[in-house]
Amino acid sequence: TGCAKKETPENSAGQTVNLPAPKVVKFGVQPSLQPPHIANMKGFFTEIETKYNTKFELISFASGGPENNALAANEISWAQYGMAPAIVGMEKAGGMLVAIDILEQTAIISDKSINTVADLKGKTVAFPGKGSQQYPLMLKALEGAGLKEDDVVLLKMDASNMSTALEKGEISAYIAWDPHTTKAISSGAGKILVKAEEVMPLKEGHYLGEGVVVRKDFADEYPDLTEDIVKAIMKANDYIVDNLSETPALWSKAIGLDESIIKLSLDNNMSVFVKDISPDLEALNPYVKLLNEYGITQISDVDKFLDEHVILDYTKK
Amino acid sequence: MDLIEIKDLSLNYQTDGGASFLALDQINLNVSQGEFICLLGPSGCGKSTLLYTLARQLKPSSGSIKFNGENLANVRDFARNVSIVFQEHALFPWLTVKENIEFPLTSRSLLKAQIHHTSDYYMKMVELEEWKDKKPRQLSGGMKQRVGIARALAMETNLILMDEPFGALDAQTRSMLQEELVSIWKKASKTIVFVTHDITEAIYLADRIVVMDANPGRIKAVLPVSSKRPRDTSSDEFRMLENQIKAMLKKDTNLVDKEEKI
Amino acid sequence: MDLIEIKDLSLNYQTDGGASFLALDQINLNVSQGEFICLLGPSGCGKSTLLYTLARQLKPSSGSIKFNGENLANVRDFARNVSIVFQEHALFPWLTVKENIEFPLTSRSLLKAQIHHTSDYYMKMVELEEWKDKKPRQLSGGMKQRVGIARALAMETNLILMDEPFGALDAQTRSMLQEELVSIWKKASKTIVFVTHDITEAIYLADRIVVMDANPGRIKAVLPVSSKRPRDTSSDEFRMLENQIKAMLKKDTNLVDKEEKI
Amino acid sequence: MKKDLSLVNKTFRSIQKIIPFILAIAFIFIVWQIGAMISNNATLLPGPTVVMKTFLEFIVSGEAIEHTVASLLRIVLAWVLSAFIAIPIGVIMGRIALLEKLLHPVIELIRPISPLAWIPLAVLWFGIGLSGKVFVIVIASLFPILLNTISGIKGVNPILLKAGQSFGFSQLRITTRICLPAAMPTIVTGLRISFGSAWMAIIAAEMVASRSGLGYMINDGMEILRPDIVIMGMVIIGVVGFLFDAVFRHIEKLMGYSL
Amino acid sequence: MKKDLSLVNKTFRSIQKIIPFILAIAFIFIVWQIGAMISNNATLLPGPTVVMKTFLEFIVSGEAIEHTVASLLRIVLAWVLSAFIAIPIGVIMGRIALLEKLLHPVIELIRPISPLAWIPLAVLWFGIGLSGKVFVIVIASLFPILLNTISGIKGVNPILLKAGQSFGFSQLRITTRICLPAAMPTIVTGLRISFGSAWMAIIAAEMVASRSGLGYMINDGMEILRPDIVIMGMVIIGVVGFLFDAVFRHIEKLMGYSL
Ligand SMILES: Nc1ncnc2c1ncn2[C@@H]1O[C@H](COP(=O)(O)OP(=O)(O)OP(=O)(O)O)[C@@H](O)[C@H]1O
Ligand SMILES: Nc1ncnc2c1ncn2[C@@H]1O[C@H](COP(=O)(O)OP(=O)(O)OP(=O)(O)O)[C@@H](O)[C@H]1O
Ligand SMILES: [Mg+2]
Ligand SMILES: [Mg+2]
Repeated sequence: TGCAKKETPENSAGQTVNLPAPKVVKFGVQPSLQPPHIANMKGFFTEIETKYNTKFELISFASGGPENNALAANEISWAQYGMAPAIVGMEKAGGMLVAIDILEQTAIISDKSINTVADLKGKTVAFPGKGSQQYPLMLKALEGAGLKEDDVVLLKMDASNMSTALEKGEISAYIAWDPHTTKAISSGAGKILVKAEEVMPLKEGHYLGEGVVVRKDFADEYPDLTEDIVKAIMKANDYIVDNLSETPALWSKAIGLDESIIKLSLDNNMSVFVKDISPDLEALNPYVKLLNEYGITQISDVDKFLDEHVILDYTKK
Repeated sequence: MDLIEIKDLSLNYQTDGGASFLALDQINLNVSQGEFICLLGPSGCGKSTLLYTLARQLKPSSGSIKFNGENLANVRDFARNVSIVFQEHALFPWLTVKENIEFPLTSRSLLKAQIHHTSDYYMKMVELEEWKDKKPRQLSGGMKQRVGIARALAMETNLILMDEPFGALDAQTRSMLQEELVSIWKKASKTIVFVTHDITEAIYLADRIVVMDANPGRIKAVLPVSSKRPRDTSSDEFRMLENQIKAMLKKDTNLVDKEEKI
Repeated sequence: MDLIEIKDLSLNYQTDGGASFLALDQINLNVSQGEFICLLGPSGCGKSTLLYTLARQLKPSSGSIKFNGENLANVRDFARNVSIVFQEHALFPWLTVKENIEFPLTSRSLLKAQIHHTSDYYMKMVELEEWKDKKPRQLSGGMKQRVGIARALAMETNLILMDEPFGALDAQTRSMLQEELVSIWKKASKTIVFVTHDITEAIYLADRIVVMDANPGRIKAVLPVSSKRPRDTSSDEFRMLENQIKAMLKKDTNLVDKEEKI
Repeated sequence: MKKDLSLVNKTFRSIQKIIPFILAIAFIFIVWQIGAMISNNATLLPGPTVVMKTFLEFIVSGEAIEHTVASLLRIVLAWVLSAFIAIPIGVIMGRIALLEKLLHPVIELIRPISPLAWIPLAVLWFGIGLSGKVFVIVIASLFPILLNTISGIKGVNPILLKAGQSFGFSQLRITTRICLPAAMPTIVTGLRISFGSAWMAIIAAEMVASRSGLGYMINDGMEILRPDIVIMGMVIIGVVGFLFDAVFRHIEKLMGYSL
Repeated sequence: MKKDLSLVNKTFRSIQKIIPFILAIAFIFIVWQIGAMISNNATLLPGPTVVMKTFLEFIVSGEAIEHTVASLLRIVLAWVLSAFIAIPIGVIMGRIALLEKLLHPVIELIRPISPLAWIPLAVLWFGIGLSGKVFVIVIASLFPILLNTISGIKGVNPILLKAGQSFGFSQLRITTRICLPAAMPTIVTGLRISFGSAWMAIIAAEMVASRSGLGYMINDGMEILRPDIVIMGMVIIGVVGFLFDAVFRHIEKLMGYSL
């Protein structure tokens, strides 16, 4: 802090001097099709860096669990991950949801012999762990088909190994996110059994995929910076929606994923982006209740929970 | 015909550097049936080398060894003809005394009863029946050597080779075992080739002493010991022979001292 | 006044089981300045125990030891009064010959030059100057023992204790070192207490031989050796003493044999 | 009277043996409690009391036992398998110098690679069932047995081999009747170390895909921010690992004596 | 003439020494190629040629070196830190029997817990930066040094201690001037083993949020579906681990000789 800048950035809130900001903004991400990567590649974060005399550091995690760990330890102040880890992060790691920026990315992939979720009865199905958003979705999908958790053999495994297991016929289906879903499709070993939106249409007919969480104390201390970061993510999201054909190259460059897989994912509507990324309470509420019901969270007062942890203002401004 | 006839035997060790070391140079020696031969000499003179060549564990570089008139390399069922008593006993620590003695016999096609009979017989001879179920670690050094001797005897070979079997024992135990060995040798009427660097031991035991010389390993003299057994180590005859051999070895000792093996 | 006065000394080892073992029983012995004493006896008779009690590494259970008229426990700067030569040399493998000899002096407040001077002097005495920069592993067994002796000498103590220093050496090297030790002892005029179980060695070296007996450890006899040095091991006097001691020890040996230490 | 005393002595001494163990646990608990108080972050480092409560819950529900047994079964299986693979190969390598010279670098090249890295290949080759997990554990437990077997066989006192030769024994007989028993103490040490390595690999192995086991419990606890479960898992791993090691050390000691 | 011959001999012998290593690599490549052909799943197990191609790309881009160096720096740092912690503690424990009796169970209780399990606590205590990763590696590399130091100090030939006492040395002097140098070969062995353990823990350590290092490369390769990168990482870990071990063994040998 403490750096006075003469030239005023156009999108600034008016102040020109002494904008409070930490030296480094640590942002947890995953190597998948997340908007913060695009914000980074397109220089939206650089603008903020200049304005606040700070630095962005995108820190990569394999999954939401360790990301929440780091958030709880105050090692990162921002995190982008699946909705279930986001809610766990809100409950336990002092996080606050500021945006829902991916509506889809999860699907149940099955081998060719499975035609409906009901066919999974007695079959082995892989999921990435209880901390993932995929776990409750899987349970919900089963429920919708009249199955209970015990009716299938649920196996926790690393998402990167799921398509191998499917190809080898060791599991009949799995639930995961992109690119692990697209991989089985591109290799021909699997097909989309159901997409998340069919299981839980929560917002505009879509599922709630991923969200952005900021530590509450960060938002309290740096309200302007928080607002600008949310805006940068909104900008990235707009860019993605408007220039869908350009983005694969950008993501590929950012995370190393093969461009063709990204294209396939977008073409299949595996990842769905919309312009409205506000954390919609109405959409979120049933989801939070579901997590509590499944024992993933131990929130005592579900109705109040979201009010305390979601700030609508930033995206609505 | 002598039991062993060694003729012009030489042995070259190939060392790592590609060089070679002449450990035995033109050895000539005959050993007759039932004889007790001691190989005596300073460290490094090739006593063990000669012994293990007789045991067929080393190959001569040149020269010949005949065993019972036959070429040593061609002797069939060698283990039934030659047995060895090693320095530091070489007992198998996981076997009992009895099992150790029977161990060499297990590869022969013998009945269990025969094997037990043989081992019992020789355990009695070396007075170890009481200890037969003990493990080597439960025995004293002298007792271990007696097990080693019993094991060699139980192989019922004509020739027994011994490489400093009493080297690691204290003086008292040592002289006791020397006494015993002579009496066993008489009882069992074996041929023994015995390596030692102890002059007194050699004079006490041997029919003939083969005095060796180092660098290269050669036979310096073969001295018959004619006095009757049991020999009195304080007799004049004994003394004289002792001093004679000492004088013989003195020069070598000085040599060794100057070179200071490193 | 004698240098050492041992009176009614007893020593009990506490064993694990809570039992105790009487290793020294009522030892009485005086050693005068400049004397060469040999402690002789079968294994387990307490020779080392007595020696290490003198070295203050073991505490007497009862009785007293006076050193220069003073109670042993009260002697100040003990390491300047008593030094030890250990069996199997006890050299520090990472130090050179010179460094090994100087090592005990490093904790004294001496100048480097003084230390070098002292070590040079004693290295010369044991004829090791040429080897001073070698590590122990580069030396033969006899040379290692000479380093051990030089180290004890360099501590310039009045009393030197030696625990079977030549036990691990071969006969030739051993007799050579015995000769040297006698000449060094004369030159440096030290008091030496020397442990051995070799009768010949004791007779060759000692002014007086303390013959010990096992179970419990007792002094059986103290025999003066009056013949002039260098002693002739084949002289009649030598023989007689040898036979006398042998007879003395014979009973013990049989005892040990019957009990067969396990 | 004397007997009574020795019994008292014996009891006293076995109590004495357990004391350091109990003190160790007390020590760890105290350090942990202090650590928890300093960190002051119950979401990440709950104190011993919280973990004890979770532990009781897991004991009552049977999960604690279930996960421990599941892990142990996998480990024992993998460990036995490692022994069956490594001992014969080790014996052969120890006996045939040329083979050892050729294969030793292969072992040394593969050994530094953590079991974690093998997970994708484990899934590819052995699937996600028991065999996949066992493969990951075998990767960890194979080498200690193999290396100890080789060094045990190579370290057999040469005089015993000479003796065997002088008995007219065949190479096979020398190998099985002399080398193997003589190398046994070293092999047993290898087996002990190997069990420790296997035990350490359980978390990695149960990343392969599982529904039970201590590794699964820990992984899962991490994901849903239940550090009490994670730490409980760590404590169980520590204690069970300690106990097994103690048993093996005892066996090792007995072996050593008998030789 | 003689000198020439010895030079030829020397070159010949050092070539001879490398031959098994080269054969080992060839052997691994062949097995790998066969494995790839049998698996017949290029997306999961690419053959050596594919990986070599990736490797060349990574060499050209500098990433291969960058990741290797990043990992090595972390490991060396953690390893040095472990040595600085473990050697003094080990020396004290080796000299004071009571302390060893009390602390040994603590060590044995903590030792079986895999570095993986410590990751959440590492993040809590040391963050996701260098220190967090270093902590995880230290967990893996501390114990071999500690245990070897203790056993080295306890194993010092008692006659050397007696000698030191007879020189009138203080306990401190005996510890530093006699015990420490005498235990050095065992400690060096501990350091070697410890480096190996540290190296094996790199994948776990770099699971704690990182942007560089071989462990990161492997973890990331799994996530972004690049098995060629994963296997390249494994190969680099194997080869670098092998080379370091060889260097340490050499040092160990020199140490052994000098004693
Ligand atoms: N395998 C070998 N390679 C090269 N040289 C050897 C080998 N074995 C022995 N020698 C050398 O051959 C010589 C004779 O050795 P040998 O063991 O026969 O002596 P020795 O008379 O038995 O001595 P000691 O009394 O010490 O046992 C020695 O100089 C020794 O260094
Ligand atoms: N620390 C000990 N605890 C119990 N008993 C001991 C201890 N040290 C020695 N002994 C016993 O004390 C007796 C005398 O031992 P010591 O070592 O003095 O004998 P020694 O005459 O030096 O024998 P050697 O010639 O074998 O060295 C022996 O019976 C021995 O078993
Ligand atoms: Mg020999
Ligand atoms: Mg003694």
